[in-house]
Amino acid sequence: MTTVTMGKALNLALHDSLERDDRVLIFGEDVGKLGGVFRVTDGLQDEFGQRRVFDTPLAEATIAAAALGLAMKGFRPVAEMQFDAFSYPSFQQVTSNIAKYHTRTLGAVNMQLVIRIPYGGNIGAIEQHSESPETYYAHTAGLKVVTPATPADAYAMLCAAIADPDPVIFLEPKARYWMRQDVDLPMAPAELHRARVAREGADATIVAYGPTVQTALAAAETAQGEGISLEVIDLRSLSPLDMDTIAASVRKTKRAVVVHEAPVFMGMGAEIAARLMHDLFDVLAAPVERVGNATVPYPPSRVEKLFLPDADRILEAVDRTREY
Amino acid sequence: MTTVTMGKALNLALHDSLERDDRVLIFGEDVGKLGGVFRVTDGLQDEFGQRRVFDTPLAEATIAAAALGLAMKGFRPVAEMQFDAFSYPSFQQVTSNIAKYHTRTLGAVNMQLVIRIPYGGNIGAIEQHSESPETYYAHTAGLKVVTPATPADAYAMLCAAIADPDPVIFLEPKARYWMRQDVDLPMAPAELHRARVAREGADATIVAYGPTVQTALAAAETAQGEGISLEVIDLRSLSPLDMDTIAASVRKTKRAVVVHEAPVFMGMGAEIAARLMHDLFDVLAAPVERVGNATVPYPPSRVEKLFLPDADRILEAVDRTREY
Amino acid sequence: MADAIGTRAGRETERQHSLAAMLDENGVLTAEAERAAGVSNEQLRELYRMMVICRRLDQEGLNLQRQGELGLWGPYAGHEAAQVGAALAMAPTDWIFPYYRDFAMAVCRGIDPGGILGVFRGLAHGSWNPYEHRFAPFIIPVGTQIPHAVGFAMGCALDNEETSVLVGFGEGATSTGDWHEAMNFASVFHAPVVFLCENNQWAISVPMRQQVGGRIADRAAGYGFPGVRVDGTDVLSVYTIVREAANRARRGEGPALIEALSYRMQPHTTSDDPTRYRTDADVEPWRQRDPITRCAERLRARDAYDDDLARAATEEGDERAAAMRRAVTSAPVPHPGVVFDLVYANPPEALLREKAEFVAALETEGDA
Amino acid sequence: MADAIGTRAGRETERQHSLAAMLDENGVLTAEAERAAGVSNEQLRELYRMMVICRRLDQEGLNLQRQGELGLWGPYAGHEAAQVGAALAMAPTDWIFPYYRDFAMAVCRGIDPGGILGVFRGLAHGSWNPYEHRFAPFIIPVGTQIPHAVGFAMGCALDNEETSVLVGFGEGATSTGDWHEAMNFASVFHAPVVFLCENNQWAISVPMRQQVGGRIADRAAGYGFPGVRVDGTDVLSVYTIVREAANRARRGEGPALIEALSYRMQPHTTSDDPTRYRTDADVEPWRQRDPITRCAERLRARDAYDDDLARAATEEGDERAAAMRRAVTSAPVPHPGVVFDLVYANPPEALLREKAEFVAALETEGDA
Ligand SMILES: Cc1ncc(C[n+]2csc(CCOP(=O)(O)OP(=O)(O)O)c2C)c(N)n1
Ligand SMILES: Cc1ncc(C[n+]2csc(CCOP(=O)(O)OP(=O)(O)O)c2C)c(N)n1
Ligand SMILES: [Mg+2]
Ligand SMILES: [Mg+2]
Repeated sequence: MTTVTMGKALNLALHDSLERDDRVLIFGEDVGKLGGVFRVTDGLQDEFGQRRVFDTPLAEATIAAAALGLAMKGFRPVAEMQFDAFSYPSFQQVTSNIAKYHTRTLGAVNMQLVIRIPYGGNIGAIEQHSESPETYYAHTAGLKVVTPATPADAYAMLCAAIADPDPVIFLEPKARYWMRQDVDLPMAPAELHRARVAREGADATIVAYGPTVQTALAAAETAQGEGISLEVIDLRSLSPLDMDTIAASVRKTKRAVVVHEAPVFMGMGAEIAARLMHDLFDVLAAPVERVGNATVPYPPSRVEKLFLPDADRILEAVDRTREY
Repeated sequence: MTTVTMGKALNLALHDSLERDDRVLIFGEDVGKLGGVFRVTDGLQDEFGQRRVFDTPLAEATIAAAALGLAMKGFRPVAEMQFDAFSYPSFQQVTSNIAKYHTRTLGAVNMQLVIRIPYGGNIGAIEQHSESPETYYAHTAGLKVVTPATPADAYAMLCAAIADPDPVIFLEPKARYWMRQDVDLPMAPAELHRARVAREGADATIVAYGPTVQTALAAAETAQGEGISLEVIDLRSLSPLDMDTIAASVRKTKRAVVVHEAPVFMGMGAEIAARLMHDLFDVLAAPVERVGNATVPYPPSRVEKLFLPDADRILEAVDRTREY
Repeated sequence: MADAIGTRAGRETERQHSLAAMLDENGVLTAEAERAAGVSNEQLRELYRMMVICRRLDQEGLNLQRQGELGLWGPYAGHEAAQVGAALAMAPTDWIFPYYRDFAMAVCRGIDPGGILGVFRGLAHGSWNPYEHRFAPFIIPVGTQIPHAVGFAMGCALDNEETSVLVGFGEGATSTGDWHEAMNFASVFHAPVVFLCENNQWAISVPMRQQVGGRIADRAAGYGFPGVRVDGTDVLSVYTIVREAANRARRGEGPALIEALSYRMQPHTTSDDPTRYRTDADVEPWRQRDPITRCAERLRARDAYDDDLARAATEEGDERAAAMRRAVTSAPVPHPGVVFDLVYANPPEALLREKAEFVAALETEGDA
Repeated sequence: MADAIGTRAGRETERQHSLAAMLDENGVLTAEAERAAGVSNEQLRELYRMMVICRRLDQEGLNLQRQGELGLWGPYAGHEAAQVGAALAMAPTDWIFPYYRDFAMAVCRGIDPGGILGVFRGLAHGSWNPYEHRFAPFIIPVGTQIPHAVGFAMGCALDNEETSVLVGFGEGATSTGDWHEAMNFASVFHAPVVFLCENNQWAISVPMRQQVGGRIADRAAGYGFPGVRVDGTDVLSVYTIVREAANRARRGEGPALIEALSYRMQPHTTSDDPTRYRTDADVEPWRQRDPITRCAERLRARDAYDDDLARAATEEGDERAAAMRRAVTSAPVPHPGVVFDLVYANPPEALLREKAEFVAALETEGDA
């Protein structure tokens, strides 16, 4: 048992994957000597050399495209996009090629690659460093989109993503890089698309993922003090969604709140709410509530907290479902 | 009263806008001599000259970025992306700059520009020519996203989009370019974000937009023969949504089906269904149904019809809401 | 290649000249370079033969489209020398990353043309196994295959293979950001790539001068590797210069850019109407530079041309065209369920369920 | 400019030389070019003065960040000659499209530095009105401002204005697709753009040789316009060459690329730790080439330096730094409702309602 931060857990997952499989490569901007702006690749170039861990020119489209070419050559590239908004230059390569190459080659070529993207806000950053781009990727068929909420999952899911033969968009909740947890490493790779009941409860279900899981748990803790028992689901996988696990919870609690940092409009909450209200139309005691950003560009950092989901906003939404 | 196709209506809207406002510019790939691969810009370069209607190099990111720069200089650029999937190279420029420039300049600079994108399938095309990218744009705060379903709206909405001081993603349902309608031109510009009741009915509401409005109307016609009265809403605006108009209809019919070509997963239907079931939780007699593509890359054209919404699939969804 | 991918030890100035010096001011192989290259009469006859066959297949593609058997056809007439010359110049162990118009390259790589036409018939989004032919799929989003080739070539270098990678694209593609990023990556990682620009002077209706600032071949120098403009209607020149560029790359001497100047003799695709933007007089000079005629002249000059060669090639072209027609017109429409099967190597349960529902719904409709 | 935007009548070969010929092999203005340029002592003293002031403001930015008053600071020490030289070389009627590090340019354009710091304090995403200062906003996504400048310059040409447009970017930005697309557009449309690459040899931790294949200035030739590498630590050279490039552009002679070679003396930003990737010995040689010292030497050589100049500049720097500190530390946090107000010029009803609900909820919370 050791205590690791999420950043360190990701670092160890990369390390162990490099060690386990000599086809694994890591590249991106500043992942070499610097070890990444968040130090997630710290020490890896030193240990595995510049042929397996290397910096690239500043060109995200070609970082993604090179991952495609290297995957085709039988490598297992793990490419880093430095921040959420800086994955957008690769959008065409990801959407039109990476997501479609397996289809286009009638299954002959696997896109066994991972694109790691630190995402989300709440770190007091300047513009373009706090976006939540999951809708863009989740809506793109042919990708798998996952995001861990804990150090243990960060490790197990990243190992699983690297071992998976399909292209995985691996969203890392950057505000949680410093979150700590006691873990027994190495762990077995996770099942990639299985949601997790992060806390059991009876009165309502909070569906969260990535950075908002901890927020949801804090809200549940507060609620507990008020005699309200909240179940918290950590989605882990955004595409596909594990609707079975979510629905099982909501079948029990009859109330649900979906929480994310992305704007509510066309966010993951839309899909989850639509599915829940469709599939559990007669079960639900109240409409599914959604908590997320307003329909605005990510706000300046001095006011960001007012736009981000916090325990209060989550509990207000819970109240709305309970008082319905 | 003249009969025009949607393609011609768009052409006339561009023509009249060029004539009305000498700051309007039209550019993109093949919009000049060729008049666009769909002939939407036919004859405009001849009439208005190469300084106002011009071809660009093959570079969509910079087509969008040049539109930004020209808008800042006080022009009203109308840029064309040749096909849906070929708008993806401009994704960073649209998402990180065009959608955010007004904010970034504290309101000093207007992004009065239009990006025209022919979209949707059902034309027997090869890969990348049949995509429905509306989710990507609609989720991006700072843009306005609209799509006409008729020649009259095509004219009135494009004029309105060009006159609007904000960036408008103008999605043109390419399978409907050849659809005809009698119209009285010129018409007044439309109110950009107001949905339209395309057909009145009592038993269920079909919410459609762009290419699926005609399909929905055909379904309603068939249903009529079976004694079922369907109301059809033509959204026109995807961001923002005119929830008032949709909700007013569903309040009456108590049943709704949302129809689009994009995959159901994280499609516009998710947002609409989530909103309807939230806002009309006690009104709805059945869960909102969604009809759209499966969670697959757009299929090869010989099988595309099986994946596209057609009257049968819409009516089956209506049946599900009626038999619930 | 001790530390990083690729080395850039031997910088390129003199080697640049080794490619450039092979060509005269018209981009045609100099007599001296021709001698040094030692392309045999047999090889030149083979180039001729493949060009004749490929032209015939192009014609058949056009016919099939006009007869409604294909949704679309993108004719490559005018590109035969560039495509056949380049494809045959690459070693069988080399890889080719084509663009959508590189049909003749695919044929040279032994890919079944009837199968390819399935893509233009709308049966599937691809037809061949890239690993079998060392030939990547056709890519439609312009320019995006260029960095794929660079990534793949980086992998070849990492594996210490003596493999070079050819990537084909039009002059329109050089306007894309992806082209530039790929050129720069290739230089920085010293990747064994041959960039082949098939400059046919048109991107649909946009002529070269509205597309390209400066001269494409000149741009390579800015990336620190050689670039040449070759006469793209002379198959011997294309073949020889691409072979040399591929040899260089295979020897670890880094990338090169070859701009093969030719002309698009036909519409962009069957959906296009070139009368709107060019005249027959624009095209006419290029009819005089027909790649097949020019190759025949070269053969005659070597006394290596005979009517049998032409006759046999024509016959083989007819036969292959007929076989292609048979193959594509008799190809079954795949079951739509296949669309689901091809998305992932390891499909998630949710998609398997979606497929099951989709297929069940289809069958219900079929029954009804 | 009869027909299309821009003309490319006079092609550039001899004019290319007119820029290149101004510089010696080290990128320093030749004695002859210096004479021809006729930059007065007064002008050179003004360049000196602004560099001293801007360096002081940079230091204050760093201090403010360390004291927790700013979320982030991106120091530009080492860039003073490039930024001040370029900004003052542009006519007041010209436009500047900066990148995030071009703070000194903003100061030269008269923009309130305290206001700008609001961005780094997280108060807002911008601070000045671009039209007031002919100065576009700082852009964070690397390279994306480059085609904005080209689009704007196309507009200047369309309006038949005699305006040139400067765009600033780092050498890392030259790796982006946007850089290339913009270079090509500028050439094709003959746009009056001066591309200024502030090559500080690092993109965060990535050194130039892992970033750039070839030489940046050399790339301009491939687009058919002039490119030069200037000594980016010599403000007189930068000023003179940028002024000439801007004059050319304003005269309708098209774009030019200027690579100003200098060095990033400080961390990339205050979040960076350069000890992980470079040593003090790497930086040392560039301390010897300090832009301010070099300018002082030039002034001395002209007998135009005096201690009063330095003293007055230092004092003014201190005053402006203090004012900047006061301004930013006393700036109020804007009401969050403003976030909604800035999204659109013509906000749709749906957003107005959302704002009303948001504000109401805030007030309820405030009450509770
Ligand atoms: C990114 C992108 N934008 C636009 C298109 C539409 N399009 C298809 S081919 C073409 C012209 C390409 O010209 P070029 O690269 O010269 O190749 P050619 O077709 O002439 O062989 C265009 C604009 C596309 N396929 N991809
Ligand atoms: C598209 C994009 N990718 C990545 C980043 C993160 N990033 C910010 S600055 C920078 C390095 C830029 O280097 P350069 O262009 O040389 O400018 P410098 O910072 O050295 O002045 C990087 C990678 C970004 N801002 N935008
Ligand atoms: Mg071409
Ligand atoms: Mg730099």
